[in-house]
Amino acid sequence: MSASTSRRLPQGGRIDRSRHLQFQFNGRAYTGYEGDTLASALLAAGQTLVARSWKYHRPRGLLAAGVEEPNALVQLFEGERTVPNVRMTEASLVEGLVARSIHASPSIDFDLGTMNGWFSRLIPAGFYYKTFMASQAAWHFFERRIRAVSGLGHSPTVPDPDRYDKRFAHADLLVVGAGLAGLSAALAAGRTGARVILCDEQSEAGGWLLSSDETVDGLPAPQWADHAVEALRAMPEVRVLTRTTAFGYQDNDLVTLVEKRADHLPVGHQPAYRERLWRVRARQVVLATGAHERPLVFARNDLPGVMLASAVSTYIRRYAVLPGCNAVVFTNQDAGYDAALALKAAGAQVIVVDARPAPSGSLGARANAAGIEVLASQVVTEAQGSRRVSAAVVQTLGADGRLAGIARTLPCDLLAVSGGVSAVIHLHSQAGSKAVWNEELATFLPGPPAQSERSAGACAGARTLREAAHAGWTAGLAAVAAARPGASQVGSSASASEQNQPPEVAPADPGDIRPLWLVPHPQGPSRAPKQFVDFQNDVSASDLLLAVREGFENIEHVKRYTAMGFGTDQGKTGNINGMGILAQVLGKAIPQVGTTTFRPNYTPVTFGALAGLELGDAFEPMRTTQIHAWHVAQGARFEDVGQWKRPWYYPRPGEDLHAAVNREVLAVRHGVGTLDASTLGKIDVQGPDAATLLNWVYCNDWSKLEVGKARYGLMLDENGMVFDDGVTVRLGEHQFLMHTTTAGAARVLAWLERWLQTEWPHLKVYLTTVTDHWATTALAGPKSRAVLEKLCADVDFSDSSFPFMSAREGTVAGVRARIFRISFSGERCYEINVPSADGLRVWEAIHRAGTEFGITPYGTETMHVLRGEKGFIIVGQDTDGSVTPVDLGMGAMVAKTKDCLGKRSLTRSDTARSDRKQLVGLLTDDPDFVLPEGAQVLAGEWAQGTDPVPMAGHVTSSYWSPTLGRSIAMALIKGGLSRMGERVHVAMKDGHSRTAVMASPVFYDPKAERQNAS
Amino acid sequence: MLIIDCPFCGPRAESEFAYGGEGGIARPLATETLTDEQWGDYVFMRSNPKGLHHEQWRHASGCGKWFNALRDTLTYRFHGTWKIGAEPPEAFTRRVQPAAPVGETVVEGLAR
Amino acid sequence: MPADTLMPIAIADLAPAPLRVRWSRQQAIVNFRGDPADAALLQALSGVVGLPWPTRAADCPNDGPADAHHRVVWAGPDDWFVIAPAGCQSAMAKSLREAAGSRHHAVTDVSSGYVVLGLSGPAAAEVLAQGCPLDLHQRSFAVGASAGTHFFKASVWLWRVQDDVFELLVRSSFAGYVQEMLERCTLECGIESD
Amino acid sequence: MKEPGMQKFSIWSLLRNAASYHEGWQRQWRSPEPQREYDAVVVGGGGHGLATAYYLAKEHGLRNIAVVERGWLGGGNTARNTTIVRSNYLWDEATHLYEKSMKLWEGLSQDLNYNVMFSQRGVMNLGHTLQDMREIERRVTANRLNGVDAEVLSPQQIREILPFINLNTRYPVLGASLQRRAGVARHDAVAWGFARGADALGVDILQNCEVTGIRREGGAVVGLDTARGFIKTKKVAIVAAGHSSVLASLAGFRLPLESHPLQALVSEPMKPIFPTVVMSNAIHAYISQSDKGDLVIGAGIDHYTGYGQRGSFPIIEGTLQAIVELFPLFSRVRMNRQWGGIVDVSPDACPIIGLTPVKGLYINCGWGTGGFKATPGSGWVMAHTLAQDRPHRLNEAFTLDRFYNGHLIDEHGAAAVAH
Repeated sequence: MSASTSRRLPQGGRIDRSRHLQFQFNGRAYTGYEGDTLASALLAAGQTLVARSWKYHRPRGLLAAGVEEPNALVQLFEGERTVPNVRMTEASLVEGLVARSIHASPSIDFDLGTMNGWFSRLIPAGFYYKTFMASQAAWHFFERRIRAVSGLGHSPTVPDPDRYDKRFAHADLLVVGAGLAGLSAALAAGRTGARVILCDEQSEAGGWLLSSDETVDGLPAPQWADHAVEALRAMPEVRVLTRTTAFGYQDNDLVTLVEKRADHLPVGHQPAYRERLWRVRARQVVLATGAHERPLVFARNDLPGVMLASAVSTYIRRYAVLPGCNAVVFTNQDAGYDAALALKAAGAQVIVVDARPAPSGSLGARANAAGIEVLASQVVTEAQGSRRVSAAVVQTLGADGRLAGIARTLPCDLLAVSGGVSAVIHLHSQAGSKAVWNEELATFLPGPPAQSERSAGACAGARTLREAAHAGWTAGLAAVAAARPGASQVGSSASASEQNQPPEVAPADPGDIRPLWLVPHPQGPSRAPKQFVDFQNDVSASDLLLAVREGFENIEHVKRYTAMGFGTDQGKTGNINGMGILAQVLGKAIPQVGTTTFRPNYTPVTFGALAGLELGDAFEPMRTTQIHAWHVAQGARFEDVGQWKRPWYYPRPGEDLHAAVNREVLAVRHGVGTLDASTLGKIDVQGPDAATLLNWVYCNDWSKLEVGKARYGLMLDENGMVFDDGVTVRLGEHQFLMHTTTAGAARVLAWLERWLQTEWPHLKVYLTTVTDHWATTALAGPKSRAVLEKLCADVDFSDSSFPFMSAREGTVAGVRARIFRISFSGERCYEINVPSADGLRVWEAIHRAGTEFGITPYGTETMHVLRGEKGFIIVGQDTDGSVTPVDLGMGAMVAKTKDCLGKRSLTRSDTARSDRKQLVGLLTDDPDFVLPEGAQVLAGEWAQGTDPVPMAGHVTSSYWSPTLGRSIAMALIKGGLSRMGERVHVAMKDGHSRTAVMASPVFYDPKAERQNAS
Repeated sequence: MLIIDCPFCGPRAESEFAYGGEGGIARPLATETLTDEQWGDYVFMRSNPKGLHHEQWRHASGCGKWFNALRDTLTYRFHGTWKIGAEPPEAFTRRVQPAAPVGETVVEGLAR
Repeated sequence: MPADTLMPIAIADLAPAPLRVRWSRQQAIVNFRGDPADAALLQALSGVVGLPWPTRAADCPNDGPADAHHRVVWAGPDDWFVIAPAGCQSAMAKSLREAAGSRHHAVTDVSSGYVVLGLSGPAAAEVLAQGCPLDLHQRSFAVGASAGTHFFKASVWLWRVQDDVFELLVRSSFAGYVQEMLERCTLECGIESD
Repeated sequence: MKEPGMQKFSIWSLLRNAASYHEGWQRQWRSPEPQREYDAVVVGGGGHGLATAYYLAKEHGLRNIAVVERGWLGGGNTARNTTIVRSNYLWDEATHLYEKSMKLWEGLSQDLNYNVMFSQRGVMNLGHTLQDMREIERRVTANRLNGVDAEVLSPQQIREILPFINLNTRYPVLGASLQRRAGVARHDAVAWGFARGADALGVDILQNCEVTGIRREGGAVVGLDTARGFIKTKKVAIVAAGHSSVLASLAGFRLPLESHPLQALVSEPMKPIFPTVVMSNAIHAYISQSDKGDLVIGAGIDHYTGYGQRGSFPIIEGTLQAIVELFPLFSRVRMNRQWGGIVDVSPDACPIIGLTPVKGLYINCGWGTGGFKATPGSGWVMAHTLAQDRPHRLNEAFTLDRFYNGHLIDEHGAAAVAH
């Protein structure tokens, strides 16, 4: 379209004019060039109005050219790849790019949400705290309406098709920022052979050099930057990362970077990972993060066409776009004159309004020489225009800070503003360092470093390229010396041709600055047209004044009350101005109103990049046994137990959970079944003091356990509460094999190691985890012996030779195995342990051998029912961290003759009470009704209308018992152990209750005869 | 992410370690003779200082060893790590001493 | 603008060949626990394996990258893994027990508890760096270096056999997870299984 | 002492003041100089401390009281949490306490004449394992019997509320509990509302007034050394969240607490998409969307102790893994800001509210990660405890003594599933 070239300068810039890129903005087609940002391309097309503001829907244009941009947010791309709230200044132009401005309803030119005058006056900072509160219902009514107009862009509505990777990286030196200071630091360090990572958030290295008309080493600044990057890339130990933002400085010098790798490339040419998170651990860090220019705060300073002076220079010189033909530059420092020079050189009309009595530095002198008109000691009090600035109202500002003389109006289509610079000290601050206010430069500068970081260049107060070059070079060398003390050359030596001194830049005088936080307005700050401080959150000077009036005096209070600095730009352009205004109003110095602590992130970071590749099945390790594939082939459904996948039940066609479980239970009770018990934690305990250790960590006694015998143990924490259980087998005089619960294995090992290493280092015991080494098949049921006898010839399976709770070694299906006669089902059971490499083979052999007995694999659900019928507990289900062995009716297990962990807690006055919740069995009066697990047992009868209804405990386990043909349950009930036979009411969620009788939890085979049945 | 100097393996990333709470708490002997107060002090009461803290860590994804550390809980900076039973670093004596337990009895434990 | 800034650095740029992966599931792996201060013990152990017996984390004596060779992995100050050719675990355990004699020690066959994972090719270090916080640069982690660490959420022992050959000792039940992560993080350089 | 009374907030006062360009608003609270002596001093100017002072003045008639705050009021955990308010706790003692708080929340904006934006949009607690579901069933039934609204949701019902949730996560979502009366509130407004209310009742709020010593005579409190001088008083309430142990050590006793960093983060603001609050304890994800549009996300606590108001990066990574796993549509959304608070965690994850070994010294601490929701209730029972020198029925179970006699209230609930 014709307008698209209207503001593009005929030559110059770092755009590739041979590569046209088509894109869409708000449904209209535009063309830009390779090398453009969305911002520069739209500006080139003459699109000055690019956004609407958040609260008042005021027309907004581009204020900046970089990450500090507060206004120009777009919804970038569409569909599954859409990204909300992208700053146009950060979006590299790519073929086919589609963007929409947010807050523009129905269109950016005609926005129904626009609020002016009186209505916007109704909603000052914090207005919502003062109204909408007649009742909760009223608030909920208004809240829905507030939410309807809140927020910026739209979330994607479908899952992200892209992937994100992460990596750790290590370096002697990380340099953040590839402007002149950063490049100098990297060059100085890189030539010593040091390992250097240099990162920069922009699409190419160079920083301000790309916007500058100065020369470095005799080359135009942008060209020098290209050479520097080339030299760095040629160094084998140097890595240059562009489009890579250092967004967080964490503890111990961990700096987190995010590299944007894909969005600037056309679909189909993108790498496999859209973004990459770098977790860089460098010995030393050089922060060369530069500075952001601040706008000036005057009435209607948010009109499109009001733009930072530095951004004007950037658009002209880097992107070859002239943002205005008739410009006013409003500045309080010499740096603003750079824009005037750029404008003039590009052929624009320009006039400078300088709040100072006179320009004082080299740039001012150059402007004078170029014949640029300067209005000294004057300020712009107000911008005029409707959707774009059309004039600036200018008036004299006296030395006393008051307006004087007559206001005059300067027509213009561009108002460049330069209010001083804010050093980018975000990472320095995140590192824990305290910034120091510098009165002369009117900015916070880095204070003493809290970590191994040093700042160089504009972020450390350098105001000329020459200063930055020297500071970077010095910092690079010093950092290498600190990273590698004593080594002048770390690795390969630098070639003689490489530069061995800082880049050469002509000296310049930066001049002075007249701090100007709020430009006075004849109507006073409350009544003047809005003087914006925070553009994105529509916070004006009058809002800050209101906050102070209402008693909010600390900067943190003011920020929170007004929302200043809480936008996606995090107040990069507004916060210091806000602090200045606040200090001025309170009559304090800026550091007295509070310093701002910067928190990560420097700029927003994609969730996906932080999440990385560990999603879905890899969200956490999915641990499986060596028999897993067999379970899958059998159609097992799985249950998550800790990180393990365990077979839950094995449904046959047409079976639901209950049908399958009933079948599996009866198979074990009457025939034989197999459970993959490989997941149980197994710890090999070896050494002469092994029994002593067990005596400490279990509440029962282990001294007298014979070799070859097994015993059940309960483990307590020091609070006396049961935290794990399992059977431990004495394999030898000095060797035990401890079983833990599946989910508790790692915790138990850490617990044992802790006591062993820190409290009882004198005990001669070694612990080795063997969980993964052994595959365990629990072969349970009266026919288990018959099956096993077919497979194992070298063990005498007679009950006298191999009784319950004992262990043997033998050869099962040709594999050396440890066989334990222990049972969690109550039936005769052999747990066959073989090295897990042989696990599947042995499991399959068992199944072949068991075919004639109808051998049935069973899962955890059946295991639960079987043990429930026997009244065996499951730690974590029948206990909840508040249950003692006494509460479980296992008080007799606690050995009286020894101390053990947790034992003393059992006799504390409250723990020793007899009316604690205790484990009992429950038999419902209706035998067909299975109580819900978790149901509450009432203290009395259900009395409707009582609130609260007193409770006595809850159902911990509840099953249909196919063996007994009725329901069974276990419950923790107050004083339960002494209330056997009593009837209790169990509350249902439908408001009714069911009755049940307290009984022994051993519902089946109370004399324990089944373990020998065959 | 912290860097922790395992006395056996050298400086490593925090993600390899497990934190074990306050260090130097000896388990009392003859626990049956303790009052509930003395026992409760041992089990639950912690100095939880803002400043130098004697604590225990385990190099869980590593050598598996527990060790002592002296760490500033405000700056998170480590002022030394040492093996169980070894001499603590010099800064150890500068740390804020834990306040006395409520009961005045000091419980005797195994010396380490 | 320089053309090379257009394309991001892919692992493929740094390491143009695919990652080669080999799982060795049949190795003999024996855990030995004993007193590191007992010089005579260490000497006897060294005699058993025919390699120096390591006493610090940084060392992992080995005799080359092939399956049929020995490794002694330092897993803690009193904790080692001896990795030997498949099938010799019983003999190895027996020899280690004999070397320890009557001293307090523990020998445990864990051959089925772990698998050895070999990663080779110029991409190996770059791929490991995605999930392992160690500095694997040759200056920090030279050939023969070893460490207990983690690869994503799996605890592993890791050692460097050659410049671009690493081996990891992975718990058997985590092998599927580790393989899954390797596949996820080699989309740009490719992966080949031996 | 200031006479009671404050400027009434309403739509009418807003209109009236708009006419005068908002130049007529009064201070919401004064900035007084400390007096020599107070009848009671609350140490800690966060939500709980200010609520304590407010209810002391309002319900118990004390007027000569001060709140001393080392920084700026509401600047601690009040300003750093994810603002979830619910009362669906497991144990009776906790439920009753949090439900008292919930009832106060439901009338708080009106009571304080300050819109704390308590938005009852429901809180969902996801269950990922069979054991999670047993616990949900247990908690929901107990809640109902305790008069607290609660229901169990099936995966299908969850999807009706959150059509974009991924139920088939690594640990699949098997169901949830939902408390519809639960929700979120505007955290700063809670502190400011209580401050304004307390100030209007005559309470002196002394900011930048760090306590450096607690003076005792004969086992009883006689006053506080502060950054703004000595303040004489016979009643002191320590309501200082993460710093409780530090203050207790000034008074010569220890607490069963560890202070840990707790982190939170927000995304960039987006148009409303997330209608409720979702918590998943199993994978550590806590998420809601504020009225401004940002996703407010809570992370798990760091395992080590820390007073640095910052936590470790892996926790943030883990949190966003959990969020993206549950809500894959948010993968391209960007995290804007992250911060940390200091939570004081007690062994049973329940607070300690009551008397201390020092006469006249009261403690309110140990709220762990759950303090914000308790703000009004905590202040209410604390005021009662301070005024009456004995706990209210609602907080009598939350004594320090329980760590000696063993009467813990274990809100940690079940440890890991084990079988």
